[in-house]
Amino acid sequence: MQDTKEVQTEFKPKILAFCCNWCAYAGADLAGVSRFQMPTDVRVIRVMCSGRVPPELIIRALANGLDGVMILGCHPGECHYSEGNYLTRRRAHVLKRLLSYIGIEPERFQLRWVSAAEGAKFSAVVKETTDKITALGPNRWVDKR
Amino acid sequence: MVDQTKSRIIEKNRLTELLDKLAQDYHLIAPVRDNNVSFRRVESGSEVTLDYINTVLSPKNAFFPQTETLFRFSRDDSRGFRTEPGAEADREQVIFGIRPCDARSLRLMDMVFNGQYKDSYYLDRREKTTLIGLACFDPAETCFCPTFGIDPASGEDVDILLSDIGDRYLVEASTEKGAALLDRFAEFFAELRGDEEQLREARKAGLAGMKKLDVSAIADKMAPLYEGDYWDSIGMKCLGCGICTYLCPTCHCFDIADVSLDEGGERFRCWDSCMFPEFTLMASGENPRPNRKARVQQRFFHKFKYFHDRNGELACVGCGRCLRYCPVNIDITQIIEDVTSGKAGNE
Amino acid sequence: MKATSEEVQTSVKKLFEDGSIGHFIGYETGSDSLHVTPCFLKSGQAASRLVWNPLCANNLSKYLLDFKNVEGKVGIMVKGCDSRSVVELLKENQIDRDKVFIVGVPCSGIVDREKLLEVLGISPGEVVAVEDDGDAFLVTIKGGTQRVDKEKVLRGECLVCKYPTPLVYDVLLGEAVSSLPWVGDDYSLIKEQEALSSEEKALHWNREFSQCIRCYACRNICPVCTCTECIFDKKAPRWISKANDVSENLVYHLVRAFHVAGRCIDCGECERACPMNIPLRSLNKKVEKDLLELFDYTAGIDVEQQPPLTTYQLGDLDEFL
Amino acid sequence: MSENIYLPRMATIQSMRPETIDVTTFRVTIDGSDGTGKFEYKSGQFAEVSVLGVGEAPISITSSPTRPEAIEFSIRRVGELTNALHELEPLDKIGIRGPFGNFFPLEEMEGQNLLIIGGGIGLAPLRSVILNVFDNRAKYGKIDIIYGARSPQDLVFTSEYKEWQAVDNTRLHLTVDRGDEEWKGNVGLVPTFLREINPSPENTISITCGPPIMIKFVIEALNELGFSSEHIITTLERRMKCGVGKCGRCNIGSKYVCLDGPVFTLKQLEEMPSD
Amino acid sequence: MAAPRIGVFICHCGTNIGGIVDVPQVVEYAKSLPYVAYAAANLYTCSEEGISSIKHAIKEYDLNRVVVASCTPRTHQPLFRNACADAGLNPYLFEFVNIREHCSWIHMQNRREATEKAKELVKMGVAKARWLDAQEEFESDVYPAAMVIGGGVAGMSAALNLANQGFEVHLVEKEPELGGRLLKLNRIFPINKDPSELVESIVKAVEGHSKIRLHMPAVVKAASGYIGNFDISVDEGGKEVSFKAGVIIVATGAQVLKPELYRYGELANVLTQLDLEQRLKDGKLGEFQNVVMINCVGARIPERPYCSRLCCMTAIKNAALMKEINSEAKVYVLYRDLMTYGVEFEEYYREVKEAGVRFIRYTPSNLPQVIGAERVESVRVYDELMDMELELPCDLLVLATPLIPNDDNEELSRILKVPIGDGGFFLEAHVKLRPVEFAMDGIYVGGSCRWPADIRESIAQGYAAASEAVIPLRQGLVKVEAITATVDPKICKGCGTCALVCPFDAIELKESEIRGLEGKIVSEVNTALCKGCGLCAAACPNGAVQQRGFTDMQLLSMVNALSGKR
Repeated sequence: MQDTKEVQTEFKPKILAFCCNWCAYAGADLAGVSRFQMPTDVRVIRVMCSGRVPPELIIRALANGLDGVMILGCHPGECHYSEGNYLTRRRAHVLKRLLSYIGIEPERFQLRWVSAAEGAKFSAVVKETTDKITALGPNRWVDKR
Repeated sequence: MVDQTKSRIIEKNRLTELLDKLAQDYHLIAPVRDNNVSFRRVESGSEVTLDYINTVLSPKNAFFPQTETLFRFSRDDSRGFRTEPGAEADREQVIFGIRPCDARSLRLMDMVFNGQYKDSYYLDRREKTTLIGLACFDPAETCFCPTFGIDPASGEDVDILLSDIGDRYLVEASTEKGAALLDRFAEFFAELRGDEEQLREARKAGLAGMKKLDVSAIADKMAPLYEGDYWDSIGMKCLGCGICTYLCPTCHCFDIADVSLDEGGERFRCWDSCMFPEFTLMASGENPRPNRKARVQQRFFHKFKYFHDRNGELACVGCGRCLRYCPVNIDITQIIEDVTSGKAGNE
Repeated sequence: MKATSEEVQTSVKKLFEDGSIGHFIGYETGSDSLHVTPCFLKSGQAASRLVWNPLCANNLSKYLLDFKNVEGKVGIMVKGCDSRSVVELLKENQIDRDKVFIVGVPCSGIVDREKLLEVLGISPGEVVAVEDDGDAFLVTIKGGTQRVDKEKVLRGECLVCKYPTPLVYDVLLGEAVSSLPWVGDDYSLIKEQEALSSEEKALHWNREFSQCIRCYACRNICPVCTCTECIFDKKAPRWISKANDVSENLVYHLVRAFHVAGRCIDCGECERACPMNIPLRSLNKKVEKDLLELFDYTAGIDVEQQPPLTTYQLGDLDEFL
Repeated sequence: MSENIYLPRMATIQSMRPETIDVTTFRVTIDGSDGTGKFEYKSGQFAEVSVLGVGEAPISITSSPTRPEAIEFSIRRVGELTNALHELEPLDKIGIRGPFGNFFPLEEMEGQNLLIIGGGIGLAPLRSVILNVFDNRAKYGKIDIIYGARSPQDLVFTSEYKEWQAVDNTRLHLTVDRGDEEWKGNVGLVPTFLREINPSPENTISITCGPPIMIKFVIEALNELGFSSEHIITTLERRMKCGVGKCGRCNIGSKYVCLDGPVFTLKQLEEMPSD
Repeated sequence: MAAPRIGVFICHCGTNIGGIVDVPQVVEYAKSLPYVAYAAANLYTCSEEGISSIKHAIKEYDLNRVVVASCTPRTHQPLFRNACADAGLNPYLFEFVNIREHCSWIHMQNRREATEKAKELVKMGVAKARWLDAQEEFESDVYPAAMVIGGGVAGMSAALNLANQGFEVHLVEKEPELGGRLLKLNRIFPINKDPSELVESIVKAVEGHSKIRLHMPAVVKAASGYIGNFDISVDEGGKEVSFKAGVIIVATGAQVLKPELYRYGELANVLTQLDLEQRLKDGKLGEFQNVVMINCVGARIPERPYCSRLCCMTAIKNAALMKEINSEAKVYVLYRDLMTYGVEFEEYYREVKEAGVRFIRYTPSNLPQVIGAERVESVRVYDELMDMELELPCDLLVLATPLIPNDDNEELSRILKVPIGDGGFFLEAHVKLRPVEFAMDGIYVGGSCRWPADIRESIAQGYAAASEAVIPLRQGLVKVEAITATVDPKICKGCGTCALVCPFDAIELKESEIRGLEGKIVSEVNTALCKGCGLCAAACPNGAVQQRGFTDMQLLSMVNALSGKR
């Protein structure tokens, strides 16, 4: 456990975003093309579908000490593989509640829908999440090994 | 017999104070009640509980921690590494409240960690530790330490033994180290009043019915059981979890693994269990102990034969933890009886 | 009427005799009068060893996995909760219904040994027998019999049990029990936890997880943990370090809770097995509660029901923030 | 604190010679010019080789103490650590602990004929013996080396065969389970080949190493040929971690393979449980 | 497999990246990463010079993995993969890191942090690259024939289109006659023509086409396989007929709802619009004076919330016809909302209104009421616009009811493994991007089985489906996705979770035939059906199922790299 108070002023979170190749990743590209400026704290991992992200990976990321994890997928009804995001949605709800149950704030794990056309939304999500997690301070569950 | 010269008493109401003091000067490890009673590092006497029969985990953690750094390394600019050993035990430690059975187990562990190759981590901690034992007068149903020649009221394997004799503890030092500690904290101890011996004997009445099995020939009787189907039903029942081995004060198996970070890392060891399939699984995929039966068999053979063959002692102190906490109630005393009575061979 | 040990013995004997089964998994008296232990029979001769009493906590269904390749049918004794894990095993093709003969026993609660000893203020050796007597247990101790209210000494899962009678069986011994009078709000303890602040929750679970010694008893005893090779034992990729520290233990327990999500039937075996008394059911109950609230799903009820995380509805909750 | 038995010495990979598609011979020198660089071992011993950050594994030493310029390990990729080793390059650093375990009783074998039987990567520890006795050629009688692998591509140390065959009173018999168009040698399993060669047990000590199944049938064949169990020597493989008899996993009965082995006579093995 | 030797190429992209990110610093950093054998910067990696520098370095430094850190894989991945392939490296040993769109362009004000982020992204890319495996892109032959299910106007249009392009077509129609719903219509809007002209010409063309094989009356009983290779079996008049097809077009149409409202089926002078057309067509309508039509009967209600779109126009068309037959007749159309989309339809509506048809708006909370005992005598309606209740004399009540899914849609969906949406109509892969395809490759959809469509739309969709379907037929080969799922049968426990989540039914539980595992029930991936979404890999509890190119190992390595672990 880390004392969150001490380091708050200097704190820059490290946030991971799994982006679906067909929507959010393209949305992030569009945000880039549009030169929307945003905080530098989010790192993107491209997956073919938001449904590829297993809960183990999110739990591992948080236990590794990352301050937040996002899954960004296609809006309901728009999954390239028809239903991946619906399964993601179910899994994410259960996981989010479980994480929150052991004291990982809900803000630290988010599922958001960002289409290929929503560069502005991508940028807004990045900003909003960064702000929220910065306000929360560092992840309490920090791995040392 | 109480040795008048090396013995003292401490009033019960002064014990917390003594512990506070000990905690200032030493790493004090003592039983603490949380979800369970276990030995833990304590900062003050008030954290300590003495209301327990035996802890869930034995104090082996204090000498052989579940996870322990063997060395750290850092990467240098080229392809090299710099290594530095893991931390030495940084301070003298006192284990307070250790039971005679657990104290005996350390003697058995010493046989493993000493020898041709000396395990400096274990031995260093051992050397820097003073054991303050607590005599057992109210054993649990699962206790059978007399089987292994352990007197639950004796201080044979500790530096100092405390015996609860009502309003006070009888405090006996059985080693130089123990005597030195008594001297150092002399202010807490008083001279004997004279009735201590009598009071202690009265308390020993509770030990009368303790289970004591005859294990004098067990190692020999184990040998023919290597083949045969005695272990089938035990292996069947066993879930292959690590409870019995992790809670056992004499089990010492460990694994070694690395942590790798950008800047360097460490090699650590951690408890491992012969009940786990991976324990003997080779990289090639072969496993000399491929099933639960083989693993159960190894555990009991190790305790009652292999360890004996190597070290002349049985690797069990009769603490009863494996029996008490086994979720499927595999009963080590029953196995001893089956083996020694010859029943095991005839099934 | 509750089934008796004698009834179990007679009926198992008969099953062996008429060739219905070639093996039987049941309970026999364990190391003392407060313990039972799993018992494996190959013939009816030893059926007299079998017992059925309020100490029969073990969920034996996991042992069915060890009998996949034996000749003939395997008979097994199941309580209500155990039958639900049988349903889960069937659902995931882990056992063949045609090779299993299920002897169901309605159950009106299993004794929590530690609670019983504490309530009576006695040591285990003093107990001679424990019998079911409606809303209480009759505890025979040396020198007399005591009646103890069930609510004081039941196992946690029995206090919230909704399925006391097996849901799947070939034969049912004793009368079905439709509901247990003491069962109220299943999730009151979970709700208390949920109401805590993140900081309090983290503190609480940090303390709990730091106690874990990773003996894997909770996993190994879990009737729905059936993987050929568990991801925690895998080396590549290595999901979890063997080093025992809080964050690794966190990964272990959360992933485990997630892996049994929608499959856990709250038999309580994980918590019973845990030597460190970590409140593991709390995690599983939390997931169970969410699956019920979000997707109206209860595990272990119906073999045909699709697991909740393998399906979806267009109208599932979509709000995340 | 006394010496840390778990702390490896750093060593440098001088070269890596591919033997087969998955076996490489690593030539290694121990770092340090102040005399710590010395590494004294005997044929049959093993070392704990580590890649820092990945782990450690027991590897038999394949070089001979008679050639002290470098230590050699022939390593097959089978697991995490051996994979990591294969991904290193010359001049990379590895860790070495040891040498550990017992060794072949070369002194006792003096004056005798030697029958060396290897299968697959099992030739690695035997090569240490082979080079050792070559360097002390006068002390031993006739040397027969029988070596087999699954296919011609799986034979190790092929570049040295010519040299071996040129040694006095020495014969190298090669066999493969499956030949190919270019293979002119024997095709067949090692135990069968051994029976065909039909070596005399007289004044001969046999040492063998290879896959467990091969060892089993080789021992059967040697028994048939009249070798006594004191004269059949083999080396065993077990999962090991510490290498120093503490971690508890490599025991067969009351023997620890890392301390009391890995070299055992058949007689010793017969006294152990069939674990 | 040789030890990983990773080459890392960091792109300046002119000043796009280089102007913000300190590229030389990132290059130096890349060199320090594990398994990186070479790292360099390019001004433009995608330029000819950049590409040749990659090829050159692969050979010169014996690289077996390549990481390019530049722009987005969505545009440039094929280019760099080809460069690898040209240099003899499997193209799947390439990993893309996006430091332009995801870094330099969005952090223009913060060069230091942008550089740090670029380093971390490169580190993650390298961590993944270390675990990349070569993949093969399988190709499979396409059998040059199509099956079209449904002999209505959509199906016939599709069949003709494909046949005219020279492909064999099996047209499967469940009725004994081609033409579908069109056969029952009297006139078609907005041109007021008898549809039989149109139908006859199409039917004639279909029946006479040498490339079209008619199966009639016939229903599909079974279909297995995947794009290029479907094995189909149909029940043709009680006889089983089997054939192969490379593609399938579903154009099974829809049916008209027969309502249980307004005493339909009870009173003789209550008809549906379709009944009316049938009578007009057969000349059996008889005399009428007061016609009331009610729209949205059984549509846009809770159990059937959708608008069928065609019924308004049908009502308007038939109202006009009533007026045409009997100019004295009073014709009322009671509607909720009018769906007269498009210029022509709006115009048509206006004309009909001018011709004297009266349109009265009602609300669902206040439905029209039928008055009369033996027959309808009048209809009482609350006119919402005039805020008054009217009683309209009526000797003919005509109900406009929606198109509803065919009863056998579910059966067909099961056989073809294609999805059905909420209302019971077939569900296309993507409403905008892939409107006439199913998510499953090689199966296409058009006409009213997908959603109520009028004749023009049906024909257009039939053609659209055919033009999608002809692509694989023409190519003769289909590339099977390389990023597919794999199963390790040793650790698979056969629980079937992966099969349950697979949207493409690409996973089946089967008895293993692998040596040592014979008879074990394990999951098996049909690579031809797998689309590489990875849902199965995420659902598998113990990692027995993996997704090529996105394995647990690769993803976890990226997460660990970001966390400072190696």
